[in-house]
Amino acid sequence: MKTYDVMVIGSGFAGMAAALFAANRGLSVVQTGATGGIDFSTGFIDLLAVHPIAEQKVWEDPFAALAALRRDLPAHPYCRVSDDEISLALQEFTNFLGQHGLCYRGRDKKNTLALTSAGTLKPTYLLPCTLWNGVEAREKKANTLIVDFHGLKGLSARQIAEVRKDWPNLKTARINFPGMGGELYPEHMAWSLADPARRAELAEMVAPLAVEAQYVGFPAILGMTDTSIVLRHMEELLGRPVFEIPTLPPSIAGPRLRAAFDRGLPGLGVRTCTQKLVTRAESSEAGFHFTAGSGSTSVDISARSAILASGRFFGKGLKADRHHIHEAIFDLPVTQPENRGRWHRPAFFDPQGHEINQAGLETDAGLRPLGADGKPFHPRLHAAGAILAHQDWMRMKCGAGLAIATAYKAVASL
Amino acid sequence: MKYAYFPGCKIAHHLPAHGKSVEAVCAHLGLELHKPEFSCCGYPVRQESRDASVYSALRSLALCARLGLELMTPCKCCFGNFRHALHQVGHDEKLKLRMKDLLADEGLDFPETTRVRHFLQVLDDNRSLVEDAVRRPQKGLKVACHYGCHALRPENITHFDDPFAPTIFERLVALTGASALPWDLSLECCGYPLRGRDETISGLLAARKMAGAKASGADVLATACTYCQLQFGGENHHPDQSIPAVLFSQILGLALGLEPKRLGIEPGEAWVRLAV
Amino acid sequence: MDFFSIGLTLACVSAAGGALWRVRTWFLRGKAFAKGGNTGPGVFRRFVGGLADVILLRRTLRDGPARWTGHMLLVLGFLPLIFLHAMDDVVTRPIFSAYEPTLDPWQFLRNLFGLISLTGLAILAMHRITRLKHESIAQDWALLAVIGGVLVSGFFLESFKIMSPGDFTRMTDDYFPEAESEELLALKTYWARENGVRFTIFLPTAPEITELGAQLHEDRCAGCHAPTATAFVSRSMTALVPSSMNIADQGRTVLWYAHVALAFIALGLLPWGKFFHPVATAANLLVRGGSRTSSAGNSSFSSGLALDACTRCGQCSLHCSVAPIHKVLGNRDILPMDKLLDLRQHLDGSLSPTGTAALVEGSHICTECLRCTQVCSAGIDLQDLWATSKKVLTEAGRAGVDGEIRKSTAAEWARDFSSRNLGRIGSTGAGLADRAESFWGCVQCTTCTGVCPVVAVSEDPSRDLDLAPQQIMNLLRMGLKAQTLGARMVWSCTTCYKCQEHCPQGVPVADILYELRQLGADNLRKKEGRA
Amino acid sequence: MITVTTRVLIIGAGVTGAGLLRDLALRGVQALLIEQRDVNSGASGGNHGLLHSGARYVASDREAAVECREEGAILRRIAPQCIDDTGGLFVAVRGDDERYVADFPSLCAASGIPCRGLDPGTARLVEPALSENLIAAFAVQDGAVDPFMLSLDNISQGLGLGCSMRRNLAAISMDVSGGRITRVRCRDITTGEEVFIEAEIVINASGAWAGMIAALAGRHIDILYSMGSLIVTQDRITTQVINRLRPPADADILVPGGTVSILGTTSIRVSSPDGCRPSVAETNSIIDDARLMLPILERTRYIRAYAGVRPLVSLGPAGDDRAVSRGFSLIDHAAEGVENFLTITGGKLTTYRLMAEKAADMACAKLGVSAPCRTSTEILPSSTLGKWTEPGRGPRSWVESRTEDDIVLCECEMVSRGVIDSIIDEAGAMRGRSMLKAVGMRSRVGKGPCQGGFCGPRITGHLYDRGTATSTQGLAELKTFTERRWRGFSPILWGVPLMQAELQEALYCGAMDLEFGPPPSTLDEESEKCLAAKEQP
Repeated sequence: MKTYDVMVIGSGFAGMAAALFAANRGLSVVQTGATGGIDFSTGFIDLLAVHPIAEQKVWEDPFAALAALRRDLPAHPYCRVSDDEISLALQEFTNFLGQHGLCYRGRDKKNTLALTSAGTLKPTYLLPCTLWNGVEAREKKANTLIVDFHGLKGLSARQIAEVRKDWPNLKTARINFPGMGGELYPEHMAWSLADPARRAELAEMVAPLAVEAQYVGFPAILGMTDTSIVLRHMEELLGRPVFEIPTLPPSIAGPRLRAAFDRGLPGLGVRTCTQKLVTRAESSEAGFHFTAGSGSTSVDISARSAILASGRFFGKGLKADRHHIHEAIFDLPVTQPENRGRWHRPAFFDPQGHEINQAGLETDAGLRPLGADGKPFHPRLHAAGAILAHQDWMRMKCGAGLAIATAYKAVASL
Repeated sequence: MKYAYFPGCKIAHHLPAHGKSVEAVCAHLGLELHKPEFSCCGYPVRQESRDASVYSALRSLALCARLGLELMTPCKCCFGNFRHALHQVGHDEKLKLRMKDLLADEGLDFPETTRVRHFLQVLDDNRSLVEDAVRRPQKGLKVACHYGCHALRPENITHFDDPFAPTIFERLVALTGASALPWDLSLECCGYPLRGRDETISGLLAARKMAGAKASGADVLATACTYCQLQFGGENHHPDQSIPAVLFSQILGLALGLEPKRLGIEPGEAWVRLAV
Repeated sequence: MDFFSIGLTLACVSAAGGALWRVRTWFLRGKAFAKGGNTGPGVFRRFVGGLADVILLRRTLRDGPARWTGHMLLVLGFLPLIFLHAMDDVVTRPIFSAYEPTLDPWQFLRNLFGLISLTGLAILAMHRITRLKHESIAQDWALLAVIGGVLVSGFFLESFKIMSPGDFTRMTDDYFPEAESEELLALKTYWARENGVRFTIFLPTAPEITELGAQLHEDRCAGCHAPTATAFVSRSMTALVPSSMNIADQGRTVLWYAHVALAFIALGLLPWGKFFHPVATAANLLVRGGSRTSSAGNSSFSSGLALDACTRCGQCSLHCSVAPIHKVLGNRDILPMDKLLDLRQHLDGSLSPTGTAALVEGSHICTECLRCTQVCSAGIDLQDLWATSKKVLTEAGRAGVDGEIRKSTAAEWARDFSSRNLGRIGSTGAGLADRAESFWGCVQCTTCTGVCPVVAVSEDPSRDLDLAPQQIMNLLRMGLKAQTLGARMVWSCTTCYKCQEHCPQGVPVADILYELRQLGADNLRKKEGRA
Repeated sequence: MITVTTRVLIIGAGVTGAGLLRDLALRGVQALLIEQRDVNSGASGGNHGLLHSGARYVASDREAAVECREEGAILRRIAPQCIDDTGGLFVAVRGDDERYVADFPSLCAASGIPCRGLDPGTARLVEPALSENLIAAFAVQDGAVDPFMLSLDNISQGLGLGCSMRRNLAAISMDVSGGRITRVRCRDITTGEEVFIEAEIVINASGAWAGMIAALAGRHIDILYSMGSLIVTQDRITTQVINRLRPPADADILVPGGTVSILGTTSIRVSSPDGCRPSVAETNSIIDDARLMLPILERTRYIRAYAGVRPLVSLGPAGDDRAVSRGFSLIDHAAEGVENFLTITGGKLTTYRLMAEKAADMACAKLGVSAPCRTSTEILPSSTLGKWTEPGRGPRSWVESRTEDDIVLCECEMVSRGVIDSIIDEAGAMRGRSMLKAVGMRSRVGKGPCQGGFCGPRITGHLYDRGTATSTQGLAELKTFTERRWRGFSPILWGVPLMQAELQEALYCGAMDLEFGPPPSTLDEESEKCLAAKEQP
């Protein structure tokens, strides 16, 4: 049986990034993971925007925020990675995505406020290029038309216009999506726009409504794997800049990311075992032996080292029974509130965030998770991403950035 | 290597070329095929009756077990249903008992260990054999691979390849010297299962895939499943909106230097000019 | 009009009328398939091929030697019997002026051919009993019985004739009226000893009387009577009748009626059911011209003929690819031999609704694997019959389970199924759709619908598909199974398993949809009275 | 300042207040029902929805047992639309008090309550979820009742007969002079608008808040607040009501409610009826206990928890709250010097009609109205107000009679846009300003596994599309709605619900940054807390 250099457990941002970085470094990589991680992504690559969360202090410069965070929260996983490593990691990651049709854009050392499906503004570091014109339009408060569709439940243009009263030149229109009726689903709409004729039909419906608009915004449905082509074509057809607004997840952003990785990683020699969860793990001096999947179709995998990027509860890296939180694969000790009564706060929107969201794995400086004895569990087991303790990616706005950066660091520490 | 060859019902009348080409390729590669008289794999009746479908599959597997051979089929639907049947009896003791009774009626033992392989897996298992046997690499032929749902998904039952990023087909196409182009819809359904049930949707599914394959710039759409080929082949698609659908066994056969006639390729098939 | 004339007339009328009617149905039934004629090239080759199939029974030979031998013996024995014996007045006598049925070689040949026929028949009967018992119906046995009856009654008739003193007396009255009583006694003595006639009177054994009897026989009888010993079967069979029993005369009469009646029955039944197969099958073999494959678009006449050509040899059913499905579902119309019978009835409009439902199911379960066509000893292009009848049934609104479901809306089915106990698929107490655990993992993300290619290509999913996959899962979670069973989404699922593969929470969406279809099929079967 | 006059003012739109409105309306007495929050906001909405056969009380309170039996029969006759006549089982498991088990049949017989013994094997055949350790089982005539539909149908008939109702209207003070309440000052808690109500009779039917309302008139009622928490499972675990055959205790009843089951309850003394919410500790103790009877409760998926505060009128030294009578109290404050003021409180959902009848009898006597009570004979018409609270109605109507172009907004419970529009249109003036919450109250929205996570934003979008929500107020409403659901959601977060909650937070905070922006609507519940009490002198 082949022994791989690295087994990457997980296929969310951290897992995908770890597989990518490891493969780029010439290592033989095998990856397991389920859907549910990256598939629910908004597509934003947050780095860090809020710290301290209790004060809800929002930073424009993520690196300044990182500095403050490293000062205030020495256990935060970001303290294990340097600014340079973060930048290199993001660059390598977005380069790869760019090669596979997903272009990213942001401002140097500055967070950008991006429009969400709720009409709120979310500070993020890098965002899909298809959204960029929207950032500009909003910043300029330009005459803009946002189009939404009958039957698409994930986005209300009118809601955005109502919430964004600070953007008075925002107009909205609801139209029928060409060739489809009833309930619409973003992925289907996106696929259908692979057909240039369909785009022309769409543009024809929008053009008369957009006479006064300088920009036209659509829900994120402009293409699946060919977004830049579709966007450019729509701009040509409409004669003005066009942008997308993310819809309520699960949106098209997740499938786009997955498609890019599904296409790109095997090309780098990564052996992927998607939808196979690790059901057994043994470690020894020499490395690891895993069983993925169960029953007659399980596969045995040997690897010298492993990166645990299995995510949190939804990613199934952590599991919770009525009393405790467990790490799903190695049963590593999980830092957690003392009892379930402390997991969540009485108010959902409590600015403190919920304690359970900071539960996770403790690691050493090389992101090696610690065992029960407080020492690294295994010399070549590293952890990356949301499974790490002392971070609340949702409240700090650091999800993808933290995942990519820690994956980078974990691979570098192999 | 010896296999019990399970052609599936559709080959004999509806797609003899598939049987011809698979048998020719196997013969050429020295893969011996035994041909006991199998029954239906149970896939077509799976819509109607679970027991009938599972029993149908197990009966053929029991025949393989008696021969002590692995089963090899060139059809993804047959493959998928065999795997499904085994999965079902593996997870339902009562069903297994019922099946054992029915098999015993025909003097057959329950096929505890019979392995089911698809033609592509068999080729992949014998890569070096194939590699050494290629005489006329199909350089210049651009292929869009169509995976076929029932082998690919659900992976935890079929265990064919990664269900999201499979590579087996592209790897094998590469062996023939042709180039496999990436395209978006390679894992999507051909729509055949809805033939005779919902012709509109069946047609739309096939047309969408064909359009995608054509847009990818490929010369041919390669299939490795009788049903998929039936759906894409023939005169189902307007030449302006489609590319020829070709059986992978025929592409491989040409690469091995076999005569088109032996592979069931009709003299009029234009794509052959692109090949060779 | 005596018994014989009436019987013969009736039999001939039945045979001729029936045959005409049968041939007429070839045209009429064929028309139900309404297709253009198709006589390909190579007429001569086809003729030769067809003739070879008919004469040499080449197709039958492929199933193994037993049936072929049986058929060959029966045909080789029975045809001469018909021509040389049954039709001696119109065939044998005009050709051979010296013909007398009691002379050799005729007497010997009759026995020989009879024996050959009977051997063939026995082989066929054994074959049916050992291999086809379950597939056989009444007319299969009837044909064997009638032919066997004709042959056996013939032998017995001859055997009783040999023993009959009445016949002897009738002959001497007619051909030796001047005989002295002593002469008559001598002749009796001779016939009793040499030819097996059983007299009840005492017969002397003195050599001079025997001598006289032999002399008289030579002068008066031998011209028309060969020794009965050459009727080697019938003569031997006299041993079956104990000499103490004095029934030869009565038995001879009874057997004459029996034999003639059975022969007339056989003749009269000739165009009916399986009795016609020697004609229809032969005709079909000629029309098929030796082909073993199927050619779509046979002429309507050949389709009609093909429907009639079945010999019910059972080969198709024994080799049928979906026989295991028949074993589980129990519907005989899944197997070709019975399906053909019901198809004929259906085309004649005489099939019951339940029978039609069974035929429809059988028709749609057929996988068109060609095997029945390849093994058919009657050379029937079954493949084409199945394909065409499936199409015809579908066009007539009988498109199987799927078609029945599509006849009513999801709402109508919801109302219909709500009032029924739908039952469950699966033997662990509950099917996937019934198990609450199946849906525990669902987090309402709608990924299953998002990846569904059927929803994707549907113009208006809520109109055309009724429910999206995740909506079906939610209905089942709430225990509303009846509301899902008629939904187009369930029936237009293309079974690509993307939903199930993409579900982040392991909900077996596609398996559940499969289960719902199985459950729908099950309930329709119940509804059609075929549980 | 608006002044409204009415013959009878009923304070509190729980099931008793709703029953009173109907009762008075049927007698031809014009009445106004006011409610500080929304229908069934108190114990009427925070209970099992159990239609008691009475068997539960045979040992402790025979009078209550008989009342339950009689009222159960009446409700089955007059309001079948609100009742799922499931039947019930009383079951004991190994370790339970066998003397109690042995006495049970004769106690039932003494109260005239039909009860049939089953052997444990048969009981497990009927209800496979029951424990293998079953030692005894008795079948009784328990049922399930939809308290929301019941209240809304009562109100609907009252409104149809000329009575009226205001939601979000809290009584904040009362003018008492000459031994009479002359007027009641009320405030619309969503708009702040004040309303004076002049009534001949004021009936305090405010349940757990009865003491506070009485205090507005300077009267004192000694009320104990007993909070009971319940948890809702995702599936209907049993077809029948399952009671633990033992002296009443925590976690001993499982009631099927349409497509789900409701497990409870606890009994915790609290100091105020406001701000009650179920806790993690209670959920744990409920499951720890009830799983002995139904082992699947350890593994099954839960939807949410909720709590209600039972008003227990103190009749002496109280030990266990359950020892305090669950029978109701009707107090004529005339004895204390306020002529036109009645309080009706305590009691059970099953006996709500009887409570209303007794209170209405007393009010009518004071008003000199001689019309007899007709509520036990008149059929309760099924209204459209309550129909969408019925589990399974949404999906059934979607399959059987949806209109073209309609779409599903709440996936879990299949509530369509058309249904939501009809609810909004019907809610009319009753709705106050928090439309999302009003929709939630009148339908299954937010009650499924996602607990509003997906349907909340979708319906919010639709409210914006309709123009019902403007500026950031829709987001504030969404946050209010979310917080309201969170109360019940947060105690059951482990296993899959925890994943669901994580997904919700990823959506709300990770993707939409909703922790920023407008705070949960200040015009709603959190601020209502003890409004009445605060205004006390």
